[in-house]
Amino acid sequence: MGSNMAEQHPVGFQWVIEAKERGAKVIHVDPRFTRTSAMADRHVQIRAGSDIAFLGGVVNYIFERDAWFREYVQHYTNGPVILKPDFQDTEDASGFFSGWNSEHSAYQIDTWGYNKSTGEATAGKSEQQADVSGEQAHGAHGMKLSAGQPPDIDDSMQDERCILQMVRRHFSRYTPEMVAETCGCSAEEFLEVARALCENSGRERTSAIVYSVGWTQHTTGVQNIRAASIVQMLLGNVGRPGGGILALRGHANIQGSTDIPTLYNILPGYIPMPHPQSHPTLDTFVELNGPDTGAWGNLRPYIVSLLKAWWGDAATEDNDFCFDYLPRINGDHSHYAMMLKMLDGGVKGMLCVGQNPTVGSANSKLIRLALAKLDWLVVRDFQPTESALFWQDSPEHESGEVRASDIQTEVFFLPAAAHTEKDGTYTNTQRLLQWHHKACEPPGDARSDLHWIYHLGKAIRAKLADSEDPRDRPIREVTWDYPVHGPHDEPDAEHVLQEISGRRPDGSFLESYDELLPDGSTTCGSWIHCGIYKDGVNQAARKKPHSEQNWIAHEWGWAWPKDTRMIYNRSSADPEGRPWSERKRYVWWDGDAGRWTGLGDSPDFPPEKEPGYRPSRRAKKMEAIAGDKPYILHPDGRAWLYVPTGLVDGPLPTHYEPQESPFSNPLYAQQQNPTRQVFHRPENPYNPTDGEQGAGVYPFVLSTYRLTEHHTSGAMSRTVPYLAELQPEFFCEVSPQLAAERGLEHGGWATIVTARQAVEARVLVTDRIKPLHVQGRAMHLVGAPYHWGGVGIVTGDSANELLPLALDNNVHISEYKVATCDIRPGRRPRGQARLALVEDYRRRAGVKS
Amino acid sequence: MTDPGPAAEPARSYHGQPVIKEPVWTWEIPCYFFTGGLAGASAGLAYLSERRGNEVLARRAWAAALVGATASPILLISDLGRPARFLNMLRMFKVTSPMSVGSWILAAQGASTGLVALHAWSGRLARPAALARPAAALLGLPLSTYTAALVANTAVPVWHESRGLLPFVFGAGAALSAGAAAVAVTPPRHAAPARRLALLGAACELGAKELMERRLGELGEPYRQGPASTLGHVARACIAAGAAVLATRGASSRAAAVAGGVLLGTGALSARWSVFKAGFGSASDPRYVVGAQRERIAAGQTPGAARTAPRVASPRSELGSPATAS
Amino acid sequence: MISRRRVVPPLLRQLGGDRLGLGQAAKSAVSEELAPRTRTADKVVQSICPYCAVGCGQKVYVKDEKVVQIEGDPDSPISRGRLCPKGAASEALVNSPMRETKVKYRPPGAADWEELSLERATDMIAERIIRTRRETWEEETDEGQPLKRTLGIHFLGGATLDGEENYLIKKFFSAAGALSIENQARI
Amino acid sequence: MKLETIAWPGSYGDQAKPRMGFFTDTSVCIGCKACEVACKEWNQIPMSVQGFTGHSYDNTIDLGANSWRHVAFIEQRKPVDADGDGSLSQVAARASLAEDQGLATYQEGDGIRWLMASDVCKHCTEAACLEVCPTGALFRTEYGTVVVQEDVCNGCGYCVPACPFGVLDQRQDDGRVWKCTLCYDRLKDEKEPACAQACPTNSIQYGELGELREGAEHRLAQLQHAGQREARLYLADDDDGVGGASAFFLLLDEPEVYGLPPDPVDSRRELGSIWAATAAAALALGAGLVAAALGGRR
Repeated sequence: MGSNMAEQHPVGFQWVIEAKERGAKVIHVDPRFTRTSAMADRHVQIRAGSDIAFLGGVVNYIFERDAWFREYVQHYTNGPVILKPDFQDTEDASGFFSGWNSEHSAYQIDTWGYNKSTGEATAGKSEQQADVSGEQAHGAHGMKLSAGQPPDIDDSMQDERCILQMVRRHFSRYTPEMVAETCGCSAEEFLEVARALCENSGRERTSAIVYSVGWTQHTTGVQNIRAASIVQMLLGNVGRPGGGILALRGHANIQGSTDIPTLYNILPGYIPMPHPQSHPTLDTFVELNGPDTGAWGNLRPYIVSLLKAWWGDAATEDNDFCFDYLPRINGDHSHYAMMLKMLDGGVKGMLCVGQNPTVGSANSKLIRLALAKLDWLVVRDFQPTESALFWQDSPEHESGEVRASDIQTEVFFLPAAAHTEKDGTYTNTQRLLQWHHKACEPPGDARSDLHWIYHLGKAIRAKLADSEDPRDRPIREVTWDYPVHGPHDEPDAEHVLQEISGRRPDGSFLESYDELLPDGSTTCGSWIHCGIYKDGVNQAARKKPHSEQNWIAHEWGWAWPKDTRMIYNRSSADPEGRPWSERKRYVWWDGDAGRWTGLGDSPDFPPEKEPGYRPSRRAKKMEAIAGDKPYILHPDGRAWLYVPTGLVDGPLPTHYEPQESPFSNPLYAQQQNPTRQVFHRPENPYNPTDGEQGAGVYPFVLSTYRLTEHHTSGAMSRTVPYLAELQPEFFCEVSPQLAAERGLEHGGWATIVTARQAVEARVLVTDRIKPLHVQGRAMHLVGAPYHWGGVGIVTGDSANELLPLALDNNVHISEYKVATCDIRPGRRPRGQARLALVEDYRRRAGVKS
Repeated sequence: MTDPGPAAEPARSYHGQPVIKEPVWTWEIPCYFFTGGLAGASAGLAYLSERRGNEVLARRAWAAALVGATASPILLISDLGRPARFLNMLRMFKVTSPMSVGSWILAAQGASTGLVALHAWSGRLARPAALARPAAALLGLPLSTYTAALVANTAVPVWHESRGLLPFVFGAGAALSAGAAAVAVTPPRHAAPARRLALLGAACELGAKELMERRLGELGEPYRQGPASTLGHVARACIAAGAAVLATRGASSRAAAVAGGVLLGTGALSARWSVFKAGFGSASDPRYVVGAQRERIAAGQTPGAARTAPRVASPRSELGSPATAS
Repeated sequence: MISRRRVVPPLLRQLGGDRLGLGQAAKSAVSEELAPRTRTADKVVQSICPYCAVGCGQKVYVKDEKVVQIEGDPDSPISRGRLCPKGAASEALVNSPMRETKVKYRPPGAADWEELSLERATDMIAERIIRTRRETWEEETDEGQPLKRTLGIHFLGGATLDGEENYLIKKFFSAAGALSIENQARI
Repeated sequence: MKLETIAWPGSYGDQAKPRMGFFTDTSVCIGCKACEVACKEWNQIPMSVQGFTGHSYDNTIDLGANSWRHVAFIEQRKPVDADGDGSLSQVAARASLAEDQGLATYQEGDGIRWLMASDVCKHCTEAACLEVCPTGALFRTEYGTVVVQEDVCNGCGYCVPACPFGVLDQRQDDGRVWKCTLCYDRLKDEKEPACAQACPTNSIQYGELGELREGAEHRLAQLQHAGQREARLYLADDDDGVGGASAFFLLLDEPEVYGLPPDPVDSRRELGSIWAATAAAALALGAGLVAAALGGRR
């Protein structure tokens, strides 16, 4: 669901085909009939943005049929935990959970916690008032549980207030009929899927759910995935071979860019960035973000080792290891928030490194207007992208709204090196780090980003070498001496990897993060990557042919943490440590050897902790994790059916309509996710949604997506001859019914209009796009791949011009997958007339601009 | 380019796309069909007239043969994608390739005709020339008809399916061309054989081509539409008119002879063009290609190239599955 | 053997066992000596596909310091030597005709690019980062709590940067107090 | 099963290699076009942007001088719950979604199915292109494949209309004809052809023709067994019009739906009669000439 695997991950899809050849059933639940659907046993078409309703229906079905995996749920999830008496579910509060604060339009989550527990909401609560997101509320980090035990548990799971019952009630109205009404599929189709999932789960069998940005790019993105995890936990499909929830990520190192983040709110290894009010000192930071129990109980060694890696000798016990050198976050400083700040003149400089926001980000015009407010812009890419050329060519130039001479932004274009021109690691979608070797030198001025940042850093440090200003000390004292080689003084990537992996006091390489010390004697750039250079060997560069090892291929690359290929794999064995079934064995307890063993993967569990181990009342950190609690990153070692802290929009997934929807929420009075981020300003107008005046002006659902033949903004495909020719023009996909209704001609042109922009596309009329009957009306989908722009061998209008900014407040990702639009035959007007058309629509819809 | 779209599923073709490729040959080729025939038949006419002592006609027919034999290779070479490589035509001798065989014939016949001409002007090389005369005449015969084999031996339905008659059409065309050329340049009183040849050729050309088009039935449609049809009409009109003129006044009036000759020549050329163009129409429309083959299958003459019945009783997936196959 | 076959013209070769001239007799000198450029390459290195996150193995063939071929790495347990169209086009990506290899600079209000040396560009960017940092520095909140940051600089990184590159970027900009370091994962 | 061709292995004696070929199993083709790109990459074929065609996701249109692999996309509306040739997944889904065996029906969905198939030169056992080539530019290699030799071809264009599959075409501005070589150069190093190596789902299988055919029979049986009644092998038999081919296919509909001829025939099979007619016509012409020359008085 929410994934088009055959098109976006074709080579990964070989394993789906192989599984299918071995008898696996492949079901594709998606708003479109794609190349993935074509290969599936079954395609169920649902309305874009209705995934939670569908999955909630599955949860309800699981309870109805009593199909849940009792033993797994009881021991491995927080199903038995009793909740606070004052927690209120959306069922009781018409679409809101308890703690809604309409003034901040945010939740105060202190009622969401485990009964009789304290402190778990501390981080969450304070963050809410600071209006920062769940990621900054630090997930489980803040939770305090003595001895890792939820204080109030009912193992019979009969108690009204226990989580399992709470979940059951929450989804009780998600009946097959409700699913049909909400999603637009038939109840039978839904039931086939639900039945298939249940029948293929249990001790002997497992089912996997695959998703991609089809789930994340919604105002309910995180909760889409939460809904799937509830299904998988109830069915016991996590941490077991053939199970899991597979996030298929779209870029070579996008997983790595999150693990070792270029993200504002976390440090390497998902350590949160400090906040001004709550984290004045390292101690308070650790106190508030480090639970006493579980793997996060060692937060102090993790961050101290990081600070030592960054500021070396300057970081000492006395100065909190330079903890106060870290910049503080106290709000949403993510991409879109910054673009809006930029629009208001608050951001002076921007660096786009291998990123092309005027095509790849939503509301392209807003992005361009913001860029025009910059003093300076640096773009590093293979060629000047649309973003690098925003001052020279754009729809606003065409319409005469702007002239190059009006734009005072200074622009630097720096040519970048290709993957074949540098050493380094990519982390693939399954946390596997793979080293790629340099094949040759980059051409001309092209350099690796490693070269760029290292030498830029050196230049800045040189300029500040004798600055007295205390604010420059972090720069002056940061460890910044890496060996260089080659004609261009290329820094040694392997040396950087060594710093990430970490060293012992004697300078030797660490084996794993268990060795990290709180006293500053160890260094480690990213605790989850600790050991990637163990034994002085670049583990990521291991390339033992798969033909020479078993299917786990443990000697190819390296996966964090501790080279674990399947995370939480302790749950592939039952509480006593025996495989759930011979067929599905993976990791199990070897009583004679007194250790966890298995098919060859590293156990994601203390290797010698026997299943029967129970923590003492005073146990802390990993000691507090019982021998039958596989989810060691959580303070209670349990998977969370219900999330007491860490999310801003509720502990349980709830169906809300997209920001722009032709339909009203059939389940709750509350139409949209109340915590979603919307920005009401002239540059970001929203189409009226169902029930509002003028909603009918934009009657159709618009969804943007990618094609096999291209890559995101096209900067890596529209410039490649053999790819450009495969999908040479921007086209939209519509059903024959919509084509007839709007007079669209197959192969002709159409103009798609929203309150933001009007773009033109060639028309592909196809049966693969099917109108759905929702709430007694026909729902028409306009599909629009977004790869095109003004630069390249092939060019065209960009679909993202059409989208507004409407974000999931947990992660600040925008709703690319659903908006409303109108579509009309023929090419779009040029110049001023294009503006006039958009304006005319706005007027008719009563959109202020 | 657009198609009805999946809504109206195209009648058993792939988005209406052709199954086979149109020839890449350009104007030179139909012209060569004409000049080749002219060269071939003229040599025969010349040689026989010579033997009959009609020097006046013979000299002019040899000249026509020379013109044809000179023009032909020039036309062929200019049609090549890589003209500089024309000699590769003689790199091998392949009986499976009418073009290879034809190249050798053209080379030999051209050389013979050249020799004849050389001797006629310079008087040198008498003995070889004496051998060259009958050689040129003899080789002229296949030279006039092999071009039909060339086009018949393709996947183009309208050509391949008329393989039995096409050589006769081309042969007749050659006679017509040679006769016409000779008539046009020869004083009527010496031109009787040429007139007879022209009229005979005209009759056969008209008859054979008509028969061929009828026999093709539905596959003959390309002859009845587009450029092929127009050219066909032109050809028929010119040939009929030319023949009439020649038959009535050709023997008495030089002017009439010239007019008749030109008309017939034009007709012969148009007829070649019409055949040429029909091939394009036939190749570009999948109906003709698939249609003919489907009829064969329907008539049970062949099972076709596809088979739904496996040759093994029970599947062994370790052999068949793409997952396990490597 | 080869040399002999080359001097014997195809016409004669037909007489020896290939009368119709459809096989061995027709073989040309070039066909005889044809060799795949994977054989003639100077070196081959193992790499990883730069497009999606499946992480397919690639073999990169280099001749005269230029990539001449990129194909799937059969040793990879992830991809077993297979590639999608984008992965298969990687050679055309690194050798793309559109690839720009010179630094370019556009002054405020200018109508076109200017050339600039890499060193100069690095120096100018360093200056601007320092200047903007000073201009937009936030030392503390109104309540006097530490901020130690600038929001005047926004970094947006693609997700095809290496882990090591991301690490140094995060490390340096954090040291510089440049807070808003973001990437494709947010998009 | 007979794999011999006129020139292979005969003309190669002990230099002959096993006859190599492609089995393209379209039932697992995901239409990713990796084959098209890998082929163009390896063979350095010029780019050919032909614009948006509206032929589903196919903008390559057909095989030609600049596309030696072509992925066809066919969208078909299938009557829901139709019997026999109806939408198999619909029928089967209701029946056996609960069964352990996954449905073996491919490329079908709600009342529609999306067929994808990668086409390529067939390297026929009786190859018209090769036979009509006057220069010997086209030849049968020691692997039994059919290759155009770029150092010999002079662009006479005869092979273009001769091919019953419309595979060969002349490259503008180059003048020569080009087509799939089954990666003749890679074969010399026992490397898989570029397209087959790239193919993510192994829809394009490369190997010794004999083994490929055996596997294909089992695959066909497997699909037929699973109720995929429209599955058929194409060009897998010695007795078809081209004597079978080195590149053969498993299709899920009639060949013409994929743009393939249902009964391709090597025109050489009629060459005898063609030559006969040609000779007869030549004689007739001779007779005509004689008649004209002798007829009447002088």
